[in-house]
Amino acid sequence: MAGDSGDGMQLAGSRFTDATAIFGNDLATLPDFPAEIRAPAGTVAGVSAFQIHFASRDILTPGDTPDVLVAMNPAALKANLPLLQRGATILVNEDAFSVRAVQKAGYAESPLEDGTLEGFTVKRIPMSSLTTRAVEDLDGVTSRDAQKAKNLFALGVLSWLYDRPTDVTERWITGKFDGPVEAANLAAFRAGWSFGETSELIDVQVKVDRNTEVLPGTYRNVNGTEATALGLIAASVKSGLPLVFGAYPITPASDLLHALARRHDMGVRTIQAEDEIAAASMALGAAFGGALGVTCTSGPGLDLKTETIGLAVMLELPLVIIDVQRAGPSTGMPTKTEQSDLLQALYGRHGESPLPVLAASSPGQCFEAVYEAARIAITYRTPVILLSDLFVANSSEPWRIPNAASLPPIDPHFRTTSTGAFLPYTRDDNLARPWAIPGTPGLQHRIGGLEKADGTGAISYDGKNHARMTKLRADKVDGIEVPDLEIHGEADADLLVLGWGSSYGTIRAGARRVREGGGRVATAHLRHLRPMPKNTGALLRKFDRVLVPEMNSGQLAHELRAQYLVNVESYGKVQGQPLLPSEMEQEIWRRLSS
Amino acid sequence: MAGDSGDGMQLAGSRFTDATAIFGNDLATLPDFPAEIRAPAGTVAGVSAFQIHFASRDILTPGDTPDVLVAMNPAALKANLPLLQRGATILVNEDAFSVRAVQKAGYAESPLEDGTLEGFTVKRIPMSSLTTRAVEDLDGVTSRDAQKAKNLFALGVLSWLYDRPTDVTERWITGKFDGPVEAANLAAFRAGWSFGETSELIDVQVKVDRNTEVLPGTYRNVNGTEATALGLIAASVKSGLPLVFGAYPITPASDLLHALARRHDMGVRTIQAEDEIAAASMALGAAFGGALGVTCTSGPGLDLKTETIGLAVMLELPLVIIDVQRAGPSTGMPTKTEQSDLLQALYGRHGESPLPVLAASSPGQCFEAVYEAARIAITYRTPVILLSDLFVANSSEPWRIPNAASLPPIDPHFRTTSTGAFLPYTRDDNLARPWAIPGTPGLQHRIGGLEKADGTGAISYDGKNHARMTKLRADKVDGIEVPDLEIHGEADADLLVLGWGSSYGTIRAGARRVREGGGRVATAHLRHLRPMPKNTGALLRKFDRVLVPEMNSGQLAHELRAQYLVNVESYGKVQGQPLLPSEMEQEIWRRLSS
Amino acid sequence: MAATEQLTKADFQSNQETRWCPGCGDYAVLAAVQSFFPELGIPPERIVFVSGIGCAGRFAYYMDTYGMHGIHGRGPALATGLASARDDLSIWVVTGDGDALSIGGNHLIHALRRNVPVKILLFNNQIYGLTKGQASPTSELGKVTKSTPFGSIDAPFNPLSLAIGAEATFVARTIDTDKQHLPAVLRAAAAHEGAALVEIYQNCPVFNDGAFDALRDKKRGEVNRIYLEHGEPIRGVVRDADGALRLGSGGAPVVHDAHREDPAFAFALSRLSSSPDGPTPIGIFRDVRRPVSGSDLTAELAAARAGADDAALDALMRSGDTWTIS
Amino acid sequence: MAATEQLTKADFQSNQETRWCPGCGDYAVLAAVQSFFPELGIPPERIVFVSGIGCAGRFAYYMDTYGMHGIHGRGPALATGLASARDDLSIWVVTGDGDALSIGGNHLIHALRRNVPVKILLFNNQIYGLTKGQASPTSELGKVTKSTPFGSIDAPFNPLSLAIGAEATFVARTIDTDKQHLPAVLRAAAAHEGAALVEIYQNCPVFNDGAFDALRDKKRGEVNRIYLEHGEPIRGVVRDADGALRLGSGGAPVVHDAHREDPAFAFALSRLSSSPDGPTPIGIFRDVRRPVSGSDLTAELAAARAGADDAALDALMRSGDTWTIS
Ligand SMILES: Cc1ncc(C[n+]2csc(CCOP(=O)(O)OP(=O)(O)O)c2C)c(N)n1
Ligand SMILES: Cc1ncc(C[n+]2csc(CCOP(=O)(O)OP(=O)(O)O)c2C)c(N)n1
Ligand code: SF4
Ligand code: SF4
Ligand SMILES: [Mg+2]
Ligand SMILES: [Mg+2]
Repeated sequence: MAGDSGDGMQLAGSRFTDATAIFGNDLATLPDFPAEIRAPAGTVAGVSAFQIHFASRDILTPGDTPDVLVAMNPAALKANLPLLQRGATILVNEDAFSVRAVQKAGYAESPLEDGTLEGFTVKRIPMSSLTTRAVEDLDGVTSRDAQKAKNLFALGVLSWLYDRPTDVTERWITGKFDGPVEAANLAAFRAGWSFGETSELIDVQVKVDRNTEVLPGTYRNVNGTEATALGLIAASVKSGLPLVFGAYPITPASDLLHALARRHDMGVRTIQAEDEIAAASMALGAAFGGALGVTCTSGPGLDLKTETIGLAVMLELPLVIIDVQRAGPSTGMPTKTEQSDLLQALYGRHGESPLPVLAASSPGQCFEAVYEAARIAITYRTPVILLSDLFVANSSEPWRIPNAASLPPIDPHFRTTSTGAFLPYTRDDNLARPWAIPGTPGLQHRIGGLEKADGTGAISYDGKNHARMTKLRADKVDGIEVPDLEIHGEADADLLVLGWGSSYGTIRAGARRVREGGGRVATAHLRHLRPMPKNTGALLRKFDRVLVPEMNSGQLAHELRAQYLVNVESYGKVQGQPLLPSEMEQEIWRRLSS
Repeated sequence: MAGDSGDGMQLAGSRFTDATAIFGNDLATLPDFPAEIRAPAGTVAGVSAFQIHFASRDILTPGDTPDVLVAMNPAALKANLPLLQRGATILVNEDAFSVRAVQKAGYAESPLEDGTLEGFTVKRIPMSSLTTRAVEDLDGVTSRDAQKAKNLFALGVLSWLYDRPTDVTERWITGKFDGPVEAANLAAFRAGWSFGETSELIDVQVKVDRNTEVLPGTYRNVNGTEATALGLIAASVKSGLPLVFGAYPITPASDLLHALARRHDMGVRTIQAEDEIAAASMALGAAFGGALGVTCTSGPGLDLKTETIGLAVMLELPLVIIDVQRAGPSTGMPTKTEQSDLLQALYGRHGESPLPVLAASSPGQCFEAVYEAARIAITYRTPVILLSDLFVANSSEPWRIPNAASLPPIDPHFRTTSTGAFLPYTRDDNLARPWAIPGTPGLQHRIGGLEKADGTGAISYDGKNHARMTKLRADKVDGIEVPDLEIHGEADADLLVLGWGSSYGTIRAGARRVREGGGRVATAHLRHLRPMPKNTGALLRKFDRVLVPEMNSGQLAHELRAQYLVNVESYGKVQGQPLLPSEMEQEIWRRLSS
Repeated sequence: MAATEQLTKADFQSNQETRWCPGCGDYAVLAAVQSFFPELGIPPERIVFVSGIGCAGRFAYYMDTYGMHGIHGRGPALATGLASARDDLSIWVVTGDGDALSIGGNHLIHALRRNVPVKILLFNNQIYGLTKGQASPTSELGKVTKSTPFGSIDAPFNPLSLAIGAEATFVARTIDTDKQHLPAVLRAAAAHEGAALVEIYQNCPVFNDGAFDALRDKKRGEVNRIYLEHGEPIRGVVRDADGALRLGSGGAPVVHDAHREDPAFAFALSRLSSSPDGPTPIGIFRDVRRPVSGSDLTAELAAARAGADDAALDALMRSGDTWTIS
Repeated sequence: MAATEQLTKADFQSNQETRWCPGCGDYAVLAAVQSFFPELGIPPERIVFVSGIGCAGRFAYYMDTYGMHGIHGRGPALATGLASARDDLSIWVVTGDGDALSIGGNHLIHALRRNVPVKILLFNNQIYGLTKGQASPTSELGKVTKSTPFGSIDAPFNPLSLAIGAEATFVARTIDTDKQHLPAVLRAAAAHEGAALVEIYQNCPVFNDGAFDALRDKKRGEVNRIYLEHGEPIRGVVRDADGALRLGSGGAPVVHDAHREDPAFAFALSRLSSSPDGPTPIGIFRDVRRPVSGSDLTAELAAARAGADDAALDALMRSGDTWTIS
């Protein structure tokens, strides 16, 4: 579904998503916003689109080439046509193809007339005028309201086409709007549905059966941001630590701030700091006070947090840093996705300053990933970086809601007493140091960024001590228990495809297609980047060939080579776009057949 | 030479160094300051020491175990005794061994009496009282002046012991001081010399012959900081670009700011910025205006410059960033040395943001290294990181002064005209883009941190373009011509020792000793860390074993493994101290014999 | 290239398509600036616009001068570096309330205290525009935004008070849509020798519409705008018995003195309105002379550089104790 | 642990050896603080000292309270985070003129505008001590230091003017060696509900000896110290005909009012001396009440947290449209 940024495409898309999920299909979605707040209406730069992929079987990605495109204006058509394959169906809002609009989109002539759309199934629907007609008799509805409701008309058409339940959407409309707007939206939606049913234009209604393979449980749709917010709140509830979230707005990370800022009811404290340095420092200061300190940002902000993260390494206090990766160095392409902060997360601090790094692999998995990041931070008294990205943060999928009671326990295990002088840099079996928070009588102590003596934590310039502390800090991180890497597919396949982060679904989908075509390919996915699972090296060596696809220039491949001396092959894509299943399929075949 | 921080040991040390150099010995020095500005007088924490190693042959390091220690008080003895081997000579200022002073140093009894110094040749000299006696009759000399002059007495003794020329030192004293202080210092120095000559305490005068192997030329002593300052000024003169140096004070990088701030006579503009972010930004802003923009810092400051360096990558403007590495993560041990920012220099920025990285290998070589860094920055329009460290910055060695005329040319090659519209992101053979500076009519253009279209430099969110630009930026850096790696020693030796940065001399010295002992070892030294010399991989593979010693936990080793899939062995030392020749010798033998 | 005398608005319009939301106050400022610049008589190639990140930051792309779209908040630092290398340029910084006062607050106050010769245009829309609507350091207490769904709990800065507290030598305020007043203020800023801070009340119709209606509206503006003119009595401002400035009648009118050395007067003026929804002073609050950071130095260094040839370099390298081995 | 009533100076002395230079003003401040703290009646475990980097920053190690020696300039940000998590602590920030006003300037002004409940002690020695003698943002024009061998060309900040411009609610100045005045100011700062900025003139005998002699010297100090006492006339300060404050005689003496809502008065007082080598006001310039950042919120969130159990979490996760597959 594509239209002008003012056309409400994201709204229509998410309504369709909900209806689809509740219907019981598996799905994945991908919104695509323009970079400008309000790019000039009607231009290609101003197009906002929402892609959804759903089926009765396990859906892994938002799909690569859509089967149906809804184009609300010429610019939307122009921007999205390259994504389609011949044969796809295009529903256009015919009313929007005025000469002016056509030119504004950069077409010389109307693409509806000049053969541009040859090979596609084109359905011309005068959506604007049909919407207007449907609502014009309603009390108090202005023509502006009518204009604004055409996204719901389109939604109605689509809902009919795919036989989605209408009640979910109607309930949502009545819950969300009031008065004339409610009436207009309802009328538009119903008009769209009826148009589908009655018009001869649309000849085939598509039935997508419910997905019968899914695990039993209660589900909801979440995007990565929502799942992350829930995961953090869950970690706060389960650990008993107040959540203090310090952040400075930055696309695409700000949405997490927005989501958490609303959660006063769960005791969440968010602070919009003056900058990213302060945001990280506030989270760290809160951690000193016994809170679950969390900060979230994107590339440029991660740069700025570097020094504070190093301080956290030295203080050995829990801190969760979430990096929602976006494309490019410097300001780059803030509204596009990439996975190019991996080496920075691992090594981007001065001195030897090791810390655990995790990555989220799907929207729903963000919950688990951030919960695990918090658990590690608290258990091991260490900053942890969780790598997410714009793609995983914004796309959504059905999520099987866990039971609070069944979540792994998190025990902050505060030190409250001491026999003899309190030694803040002694260690437990995990090599974690005691966490004694202000307010605890008798355990007053001072910590800071200078090197400290093993045990006492006093300032120390002793060389041997520094070597020992350096090793202890590294051993602590590398000793974190992480689950073994699992192979999906045959253990003796000809090729292993190893990914990390948000490409999980794409790689699985690509490999599935190859397997369906008879190719012998296995996949595995890294969720822990430091430390890596203990069996990683052994697994890599088991396969003749290992392909490592990433949305960067080969950062994980580099790291695997260094750690395991295995000649992995890198497939790097740096286009600000997620990997596509078809692309993976092709790359896998290319390797299998060479 | 070791004493209290107020005792003037650094001054005495550098005077001895100059006399030694002018005499024609080769040498290397290492000062060791206390961490506090003024630690309590008389304590071990307050000891300031200066180590010098000189000989008639090629000197590569400040040495490991000194042959002679001058201890001005008990604390100085206590701090430095562990460095000595039995048999070494110790000259002590006997007057300073009062009961109180002995206790303050943490000795239960006087080490002069209780057998602590058994096995050493100890010379007890009442330096304080002899100095007082030598100066007390001079007009206007206070007893405080007398106390302060005892370092020159000690210098006199040492100068006699090693038969250093006295005129150099005397000339320096008269040039530096006036009035009673001048008189007192001269008298103290001469008294020390005479004491050596006449006293029976010191029985052997040591003669170290002039070094006859050195290349002809004019020499002076420089420490790494001075050589870096000269190199930057040379780059400014040879390129014709004004030098704008933005910095924020930080140990041990501040000295470069101090050195350059004095150079108004060479047109150098230094700015003490409000923080490191501003320092880097000011240098970059100046570069936009056509200056040679340089910024210098140490670890914590490098963290803060991260985002600005990323902007420079995107703007493709020249910028030289000097990182004088110090020990530890976070604040760490600011007065100790380390090489642990290598991976940060290579990868510590978000997104794919490649840039050239160089390292300085000796105090004198800092000149060449920074000159080369500036040349690359200007020629290729790119930020360049030069890694120095506290050890190389503070230690000194004789430096063969180059002729200005013979320095490699640096041509900024400003773009001054354009046929047709000016395209700021077109490229020359080096893939460098045109540098058109404000004031040039007709070439107005705008650059920024957003991804830009190949050629025009306009903002672009196009995925393919982003991939192309990402590759172009990497290719530009990796295409920089760097000299091949040279092997020192036999090409078919049993072991190659590969180092980088300031351990150059130590590795050479250790390997020389092994070779003198019949071991078959070769060495090589990396001065370019990105791109590495083209022959690096081939060379590594030629040797059965490769040892990579570093003052970190194995960062270069990691990188070599990733790039060349060679199983190099890492020897990491993280003690805030330089590697020692003896340590290298031992490590090499250990490998050769296993 | 148009010769200096014939410069027109078109000479300052770049070929980049403007990408602000329809109705954004930034358009009005851009048009006013482009119309005003020919008057300065400075050829476009000697003008540089440096900006940070934000909607306002895009400004640099639309001026057909040299331009540098930096990173968030660092505009004043980039500009300081540029000014230190070049004293022959006219350097303008464009920044937003978040860019200048949140992440960039430190660079702003330091540029002002150093009196760096740059003109800083602070587009204050009391909101984060580019990141789609979070509170900024000028957002009023209680403001509901995406990041403050229960209302902001942080007291806002008064940008002019902050600047005056930071030793600024030129401080002014104007309004995006005022086609007369805005250029007049820019004219004075350009004429000022050191750092100039110009706050521009700028409407963001998308995320904070109407924030300045009390001044922008023709009718309400007539009532609420208190124009500051040097040497003229300030309408509606009187002195209390204890010497404090306040709004109202019943007291001798206060005569404006923008050149007063002591910044306390300008500071008191800046406190007359805590937010732009009532009577608010507009114009030049303060305009005093103080040595411009490095202005002599730049000339001195340029002269030194002229003599810094190979011979001078050789001499420098050979200074101190040297010895020769042949 | 000593019971609250019996606290003594010794309860606040940590076992770390002090490592400042002999004669450093920091010793005097430390002694005064350690002597004063028992009076607060707060047990040491509920007190936290947060500091940045610098000689002053070492302060945190010497107090036997909880302490966090942070990174350069970030003390106010660390403290803000701590205060947001805990409203049962007494939080003090120790910072130097470089730490607070150079690298940390932004955090300082934001902590002040937010009125975070932390007490900030700014040890102003007008120099960088720990890095061995470079100019700081309070170093006077023309000052020769290692980084400014030809004299500083940057006008200094007046820390109090800056703080007042940043909406500070409590602003005071005192002197390291004044054993009466320093605790009196700390007492008022502790009693203040929001953010308090206390500038302490601190002598650095090694790199900037004598900078405050005009006030520290017994004899010169008697002449030069202008004590500010709320409700009392301010010695030597009069009002000009045009309402401005100035030093001198010939005019009605001005009565100090630290509680005046309008900061213009405190600002004017801060301008009476531009550097501490002549008559200089000492004491509490401004002490007004304004809602403390998040003070209600902290209690509200604590209450919410008490109810945030597994059931609440389950309900939250299950909110919105869900469906069940069995
Ligand atoms: C280091 C960094 N942090 C955050 C951002 C995201 N960001 C871009 S603009 C902006 C604030 C914009 O507000 P303002 O300065 O008021 O400008 P406006 O858009 O309102 O004109 C932010 C937070 C960024 N680009 N870089
Ligand atoms: C990021 C960073 N930059 C620079 C430094 C070096 N540094 C340490 S303290 C200091 C300034 C000290 O001056 P001030 O704050 O006035 O404290 P003082 O030592 O005078 O008490 C500097 C520049 C650092 N530690 N970290
Ligand atoms: S978001 Fe606001 S400030 Fe930004 S362009 Fe749109 S209207 Fe203008
Ligand atoms: S350098 Fe100055 S401020 Fe620092 S400890 Fe020494 S005397 Fe005190
Ligand atoms: Mg704004
Ligand atoms: Mg200081």
